[in-house]
Amino acid sequence: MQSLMLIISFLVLISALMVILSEDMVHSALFLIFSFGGVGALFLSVGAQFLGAIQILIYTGAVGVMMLLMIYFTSKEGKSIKREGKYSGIVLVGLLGFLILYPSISITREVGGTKGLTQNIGRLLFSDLLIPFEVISIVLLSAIIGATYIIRREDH
Amino acid sequence: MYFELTPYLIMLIVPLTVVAIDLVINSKRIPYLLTIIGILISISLFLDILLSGTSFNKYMISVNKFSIYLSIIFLIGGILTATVSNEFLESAHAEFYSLLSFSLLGMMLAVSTKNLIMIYIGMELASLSLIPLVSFFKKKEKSTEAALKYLILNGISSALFIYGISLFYVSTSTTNLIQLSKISLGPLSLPALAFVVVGIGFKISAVPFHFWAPDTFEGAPTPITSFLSSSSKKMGFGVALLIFPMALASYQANWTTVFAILAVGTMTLGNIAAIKQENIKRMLAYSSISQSGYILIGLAVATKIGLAGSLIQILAHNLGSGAAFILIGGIALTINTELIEEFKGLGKSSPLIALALTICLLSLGGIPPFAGFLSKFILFLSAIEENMLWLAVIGIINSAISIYYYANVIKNMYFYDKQIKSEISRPFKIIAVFAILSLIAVGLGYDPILELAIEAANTLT
Amino acid sequence: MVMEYAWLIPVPLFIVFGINILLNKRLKNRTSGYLATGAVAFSFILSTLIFISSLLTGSKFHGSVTWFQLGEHVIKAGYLIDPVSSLMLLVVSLVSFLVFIYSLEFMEDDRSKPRFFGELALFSGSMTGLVLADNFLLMFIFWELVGLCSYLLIGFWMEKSEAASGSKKAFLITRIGDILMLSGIMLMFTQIGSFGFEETFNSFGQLSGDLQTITLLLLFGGAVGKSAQLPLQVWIPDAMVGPTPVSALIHAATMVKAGVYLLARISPLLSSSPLVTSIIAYFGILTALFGAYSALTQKDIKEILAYSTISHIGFMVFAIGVMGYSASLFHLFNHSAFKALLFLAAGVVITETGKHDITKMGNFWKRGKLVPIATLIGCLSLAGIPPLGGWFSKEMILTATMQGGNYILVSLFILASFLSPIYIFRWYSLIFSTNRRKKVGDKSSGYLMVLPIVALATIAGLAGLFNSSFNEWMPWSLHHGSHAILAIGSTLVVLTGFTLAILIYHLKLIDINRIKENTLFEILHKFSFNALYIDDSYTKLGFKAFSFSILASKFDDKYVDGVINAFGAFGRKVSSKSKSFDDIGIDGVVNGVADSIKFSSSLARKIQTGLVRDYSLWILIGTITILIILKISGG
Amino acid sequence: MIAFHFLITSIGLVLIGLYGVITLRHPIKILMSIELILNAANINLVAFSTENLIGQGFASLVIAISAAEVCVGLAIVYNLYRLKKDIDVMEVNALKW
Repeated sequence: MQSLMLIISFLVLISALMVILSEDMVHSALFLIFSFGGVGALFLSVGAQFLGAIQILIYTGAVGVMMLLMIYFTSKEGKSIKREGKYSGIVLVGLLGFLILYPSISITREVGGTKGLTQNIGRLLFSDLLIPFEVISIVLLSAIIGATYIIRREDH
Repeated sequence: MYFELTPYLIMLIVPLTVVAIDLVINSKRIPYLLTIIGILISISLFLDILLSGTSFNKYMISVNKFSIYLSIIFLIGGILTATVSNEFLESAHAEFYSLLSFSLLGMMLAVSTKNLIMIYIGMELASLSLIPLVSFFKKKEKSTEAALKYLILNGISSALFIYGISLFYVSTSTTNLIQLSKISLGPLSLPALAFVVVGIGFKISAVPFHFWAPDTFEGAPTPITSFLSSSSKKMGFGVALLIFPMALASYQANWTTVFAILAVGTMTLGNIAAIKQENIKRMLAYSSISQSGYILIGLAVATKIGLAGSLIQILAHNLGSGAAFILIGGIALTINTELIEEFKGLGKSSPLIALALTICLLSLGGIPPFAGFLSKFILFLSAIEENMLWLAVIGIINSAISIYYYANVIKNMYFYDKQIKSEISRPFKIIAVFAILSLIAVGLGYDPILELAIEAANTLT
Repeated sequence: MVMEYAWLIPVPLFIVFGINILLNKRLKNRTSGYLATGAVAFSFILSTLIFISSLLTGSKFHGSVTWFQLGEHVIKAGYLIDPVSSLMLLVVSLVSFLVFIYSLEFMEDDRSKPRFFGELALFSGSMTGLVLADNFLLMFIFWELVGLCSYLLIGFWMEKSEAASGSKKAFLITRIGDILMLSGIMLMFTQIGSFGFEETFNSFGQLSGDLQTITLLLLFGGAVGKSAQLPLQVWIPDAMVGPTPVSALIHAATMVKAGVYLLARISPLLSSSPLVTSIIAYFGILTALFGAYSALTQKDIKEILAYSTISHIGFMVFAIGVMGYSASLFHLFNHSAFKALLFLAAGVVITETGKHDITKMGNFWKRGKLVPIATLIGCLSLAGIPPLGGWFSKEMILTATMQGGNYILVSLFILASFLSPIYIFRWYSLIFSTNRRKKVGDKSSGYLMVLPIVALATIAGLAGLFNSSFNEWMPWSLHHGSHAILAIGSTLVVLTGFTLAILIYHLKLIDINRIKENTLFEILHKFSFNALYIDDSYTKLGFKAFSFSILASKFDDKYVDGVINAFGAFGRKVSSKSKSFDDIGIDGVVNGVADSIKFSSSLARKIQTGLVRDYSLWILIGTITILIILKISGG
Repeated sequence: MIAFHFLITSIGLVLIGLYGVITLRHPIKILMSIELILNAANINLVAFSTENLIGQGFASLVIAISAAEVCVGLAIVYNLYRLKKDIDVMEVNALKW
């Protein structure tokens, strides 16, 4: 189990890297979906079943497909945009990585334990997280209003 | 029992009604009036809660003097924007006003809580509603570019912010600010702090996270620029005031240094960059950045007086900058340009607007007897009291530099005898009168406001 | 008690300001002037009543209300009437009243009359507010407001480019003083916990000696900026581009005295610090000498008076420094009368001849006798010829100096008072002397312009009579007459100067051109004409100290792009539009500072490349920096 | 199961996301990078919710919000494409200085 998880983590990171590195937009999107799926698997491995499910549903299903769709809408054939400042980026990101990784080595907490079953999460969402959960619906509504306004063609 | 939640409910019901009515009647006036009435009711409900002295603390919502003070400030920014928006819009009024109300609701929620989850969701609601508003003139490239910059940079910084929160959760298993203050954060505390500072630094446009501000402020529709400066930015400060003094008190030595350095950089860079601007909107955007620097002084000092000073400066900047953007929007509508050069002769052709703009600018420049002077004075005092004389001195020098470019606008308005045609419509005049009265009232130390600010600051520690 | 209503004095003036600015278009030009004059007349009458009641009863009044609360500190606001403030109130409202009347005619043809009178009313209101204030914070608020009005009014005729630069210079340089003063006030508040004068005076002694000195020096810095003392005097000569009534009211009679008033107000604090008072005394006397010396050779009719103002305020500051507070205030009163008079007379001359250069004037005596005679009284008073007011106040200052017993100061003072008659009678002779046969214009001034001049001449002529009752009324007593020989000596020195000036400029018995051929005199002349080159050296210093500006003008593009490349864009060429540095036309220190700020401004602008990628790079850099700062700071 | 490798995964995702944000030029790919950072936060929130479920609940909300963000973001990008027919962020710099 442990080694399986390590392999999944590794795959998640590799495919995340490929999102950045691959020249083809569609490949990027597919790697992104793959990476999302891997994260979902990681969720399942710590017993967060509900989260694992919606991770796959929303990310791979909704977000990934939306990205792909938009790529088809906006891309021109044969045109690929190169990256900028590759090496300075690596230096800076590496520096930040060092600064975060160094203190995190000493973290020795256990993970997993509580079962993220759907009913447990549901109970939580309707008690402690009630208002944030309701507000999420407003966030979605406002995003829909905003996005449809911008996408909409004005015919007059 | 849930009376304290009514102002929030109003700001939820109003946009929903606006959207629902729009499905039936396509009207210009209904969304406009409904929104303004809704905001006014919401403000009066808040005042009512304030007078009755009750507070609410349940379901991650916490309504107290601090949250009411800031919520009213957001609502004032919202009403400034809403009052004049119809002058700028051609279509899609319902979308505009409902997004505005949603954004206001998000801001109010972000400061009316003691939980990081609610803070994050409130901030996201506010900014996700603001992005379409920034690109509301969707046929204009500038507007879309402004929105793209805001979208990407807001996305990055809020992602880093939530990552910081997740690191807090890794260390403490809680997102509640009060519990957070009792638990040691462990080795991951500093990266977590840094990410949270970045997330907030973006919202308050602190240097070097300020780059979006001038571009977005210039490209956005002017009422939204005003809203970004007067309310959205203040939400960032509200969140900072909520998180740092209370939850992270044990790391005060660390973050006060960071805020002091940010304050110096923000004040200075904003001021210096403003000097050479020719577009008044862009100049005010830089000035708005430098004003954020002054607010940061209060956080760097982190005493009661300092935090109260920050809160008063938030109010002063909300009124001064918000009204100034609205007024230049009104002027730009009639003379069709935003160049400072073209403001010549305005003092003669529309004296009320010119006077109000002058007072706004003088207040921003910290000239007595206007609001900006009092707030800066309190901030500098608090810095001196905490033996941070250097910070106060830099602040004073900066406010002296800022006079230079504000005076340039005033000079252009008053000292030239040029005939320009400017017929400025009534909503702008209302804003002008409101700005003059409120800036003088706050500047002369109208006691209830100051008292509220100080009590609000007291709830923070 | 009339004193209780003192707070009413500024109110009508503020109302008139509001009316004039808001109803700009709808108001008739004439009406705006009458409104303002009416308001100032009310203030004048009230001030006079207060002055009389203070003079007769010698009583004080202090009214105050709670202003706001700041934590545990309760900030109060109120007004304080005592001999000092009632005297100052009278001076301000009297000169304002006369200048307003004068302006009714002087500004007759100006199209922006409502704006002029509105701003003038705001000035008078703020100035009376400054005088009435009972605490430092309130005083500072009005202090800034009068500075703002001064800025607005210097630049009133914006068509002239000098007006723009002059007003900017005045504003920026006086702000240096304001910053010092504000720092002083804040420092004091953090130690004492109150802004009120009385509370401060009571508990100032508890502060440590160094802190006392620093605070007092900071406050003195404020006075230096406002009252145009060395080394911040450079703005006054340039401020003369404003309308003449403005020069008379703001830059001679009232606002520039605010510094002296502040020093007189804090006299209880000054008395305890001999170091600070001696610094003040030396600054004052050096300014007096500098002003008088520079006034000797100027050509502009108003600039001579401006340097003279610098010099005489120097005398007042000097008098404060030697603890002759009542002498200082008496000189303040006299100076307000005669200098306003001279400026108004200069205004008459300028409107009638249309010229500013006095070397091209003459024979003005021919045009009606009233103005020349009135001006003569003013000049005699300024020169310190007995028995006019100026002589009495100079004698009082001398007495105070003698009590200090510092003979360096005494001799410097006598030297400075030797120069006064020379420059002022050069001024007078070149304009009025019948020996200079120059053509005089045929425009003539109406009674509204002549009357205030005559009124001021009367005051200047009679002021000397009240010198002993004035001395008794003031809270500080000054013993007279212990140094009779010196008094007579100094008077003789002044008379010598007077005679010399008459011989050279009126009777032309001594040929000034022959003296000028002497090399030494030539150098002296040059230095005087250029006001010791202080202004120019500021320019050079400014440029050197901020070598940025040189880089800016030469290597703008190269340098900025270099920095950008190094910092932000990591080797990518930024396509930048080069912007040439616009010549802003301010000289002196302002130029240096402004240029370097503008250069950094263009630097700051160019970091703003407009590219999202660069911005996100900055976010990353910022994150790393903050993380490092967090690690370094704290434990 | 030890926590370390979850933390490493999440930090790795953040760094990769940040690297993408500062080097990529296509706005949709930048949005993808931002999603990676959000996922990193979610890994932390879910994996370390040992004592309570708040972390998991919060993560579910974050997922919804990120979907909303993508929705708005793609709308803006599409509008940009409609106006300019070119969506290289290096070409979008009309607003500067």
